[in-house]
Amino acid sequence: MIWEVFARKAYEDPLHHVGTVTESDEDLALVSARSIYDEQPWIHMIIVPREAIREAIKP
Amino acid sequence: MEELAPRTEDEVRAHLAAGKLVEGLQHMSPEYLKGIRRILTVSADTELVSAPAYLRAAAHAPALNNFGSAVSIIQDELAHAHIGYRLLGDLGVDMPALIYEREPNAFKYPYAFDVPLDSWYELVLANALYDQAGFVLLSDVHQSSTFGPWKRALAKVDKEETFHLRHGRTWVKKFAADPDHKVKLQASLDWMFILTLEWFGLPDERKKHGIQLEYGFKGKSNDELRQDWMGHVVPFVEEVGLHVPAHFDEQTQRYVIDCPFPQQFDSEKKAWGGTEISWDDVLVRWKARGPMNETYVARLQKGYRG
Amino acid sequence: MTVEARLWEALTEVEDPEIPISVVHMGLIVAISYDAGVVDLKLTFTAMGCPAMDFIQDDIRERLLREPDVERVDIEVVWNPVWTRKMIREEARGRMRELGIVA
Amino acid sequence: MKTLVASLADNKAALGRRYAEWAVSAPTLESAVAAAAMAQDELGHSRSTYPVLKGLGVDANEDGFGGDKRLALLDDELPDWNAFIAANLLVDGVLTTFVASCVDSSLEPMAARARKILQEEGSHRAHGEAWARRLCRGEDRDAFVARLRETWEHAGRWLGPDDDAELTAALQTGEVTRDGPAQRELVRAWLVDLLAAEGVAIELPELTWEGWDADRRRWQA
Repeated sequence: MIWEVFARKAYEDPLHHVGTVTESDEDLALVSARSIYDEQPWIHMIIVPREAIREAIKP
Repeated sequence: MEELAPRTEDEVRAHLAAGKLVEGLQHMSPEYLKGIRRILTVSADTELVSAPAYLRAAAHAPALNNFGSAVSIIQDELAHAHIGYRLLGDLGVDMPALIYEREPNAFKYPYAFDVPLDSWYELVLANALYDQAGFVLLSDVHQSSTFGPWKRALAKVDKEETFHLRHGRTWVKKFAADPDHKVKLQASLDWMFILTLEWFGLPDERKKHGIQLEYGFKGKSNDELRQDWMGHVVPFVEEVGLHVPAHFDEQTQRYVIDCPFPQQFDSEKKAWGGTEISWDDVLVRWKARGPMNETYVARLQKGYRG
Repeated sequence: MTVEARLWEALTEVEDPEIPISVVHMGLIVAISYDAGVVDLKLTFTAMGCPAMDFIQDDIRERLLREPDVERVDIEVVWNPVWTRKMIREEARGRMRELGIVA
Repeated sequence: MKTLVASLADNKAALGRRYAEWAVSAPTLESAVAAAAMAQDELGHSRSTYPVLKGLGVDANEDGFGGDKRLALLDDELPDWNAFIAANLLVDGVLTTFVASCVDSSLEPMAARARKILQEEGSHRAHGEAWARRLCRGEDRDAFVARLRETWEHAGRWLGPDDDAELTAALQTGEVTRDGPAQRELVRAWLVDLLAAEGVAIELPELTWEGWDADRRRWQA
């Protein structure tokens, strides 16, 4: 299962896409996202299952 | 490939000519897809195999915190490998099979990693030489790549490789200042320098880059990248009083290699034979892979294969 | 401006080698006191296993020694208070405002 | 308290090395990265604990390679991923439970570090628990449970017998605020509940004290 990872480094910044993690469960996906995307002292990070994404405008 | 990548080659050329980035399969042609998969695989495999190579050398860390710094570098390399593999996953490649079910000799990484790093000297030199090579290659991709998701992801790599270089250079400088350490450092540098020259592949006169440059998988040719790398490494090693068989030629404004190149190499003794060989001979050695290939891949696949 | 305030400001030029943000804005500087050429600095890290610990200490020392009235820098690594993400920017800013530095 | 703190530091150094080895062998790239991150945490905790020891007047080897007060289980590379997760749960779990019992320690340098260590251990626990659930649902379940039992033999004994002299003394001076049996029970109950939620009943072996080396806080069968 693929999870999209979003993060931001300041409250005034919007969340932006930083990458993905592949994990069958949520808890491991959370741990993995934190350890893989550690290039910034993020103040906020979220993960979203890719399958929950709906495209309103397609690229 | 045709099913996954719907565009024609002409459509891709027009897309790129308009200055647009390729964002996913929907923008790709079969040739583009094939090419980007190949270069992503080489990049991810190289980052991945550096992890067991560096771990082996980290056993020689002089103190616990130095071992910790090596593990931090290993973590970065694994996370960089992850970037390449996850992008391959989005391009229709079975990611777990690619990493964990491939045969050792199917991995695509520079031959240098097939030669074991056996000391802390060799670990820090690998940070200063190999990571510099990786940095040169990825900076080129970062600047020139037409594949948007990769280009953006490389911002992370840039920063972390800078830390690896600093780690390598700080230690090299420290060792070079001590006569006993310097002798050992130089001995390792002797085999590692020429092996890293090979990293950039066949010389331009032998290698057709055609589609790689045209589709923007890379921006510079092999020889240009080799020059870039020497431009970073040669002045540094000279500054700390070490020697390498290369110098800058004022007249041509290029680095010149001062030893037979390519050269016959004894991978067991980690020594250059001094005899010039042909690139065809090098290709035979590369294809056969070196001493650590199977060991490293077995280590990487251990937990998955059980 | 007090010497301490000037030292705080000087350290806004020192960045974590892995992260492009200064050690001050990162909230790693816990306290600075100055007396007769000697700086006593309390420093913490985001993680106990921070690989850049030595580099950060070297860079701090090097920067502070460039100040004309600094002859020696003593750095003590402390784990109390525990660093948290809240210390990034916001708290550092408050701290610098107290010292009369606009951050 | 001296032996406890020394052994805590030595075990964390050893656990860091064992985690690092599996950082290049984990079954997923995601867990490989997590193992590397956890290894650095452990090495950092170890390194930061040696100064506490120095404060207690023990001549600690600060480069961290000197100590040998570690579990016999950590002498060599962990044999498989099940053993890795068992150590992730139980070795890390026991040491963290001890650290949690030092948050209000009268030994101030230890109390200060304890809070930082606990902050970092949160993700180790999440990693261990999530993998435990995954292994309990897969075909590796029995092998995993066997590794847990084996690991408990070592980790469960680290706190010593119920009347452990070192821990009892530390309790009296307020250097530790929870006694050994209570700490051990916390870890045991947490593990049993974790597995029970997956429908797996685990019976942990009774701990006997032959082969217990109080000076090095380790047990050898």
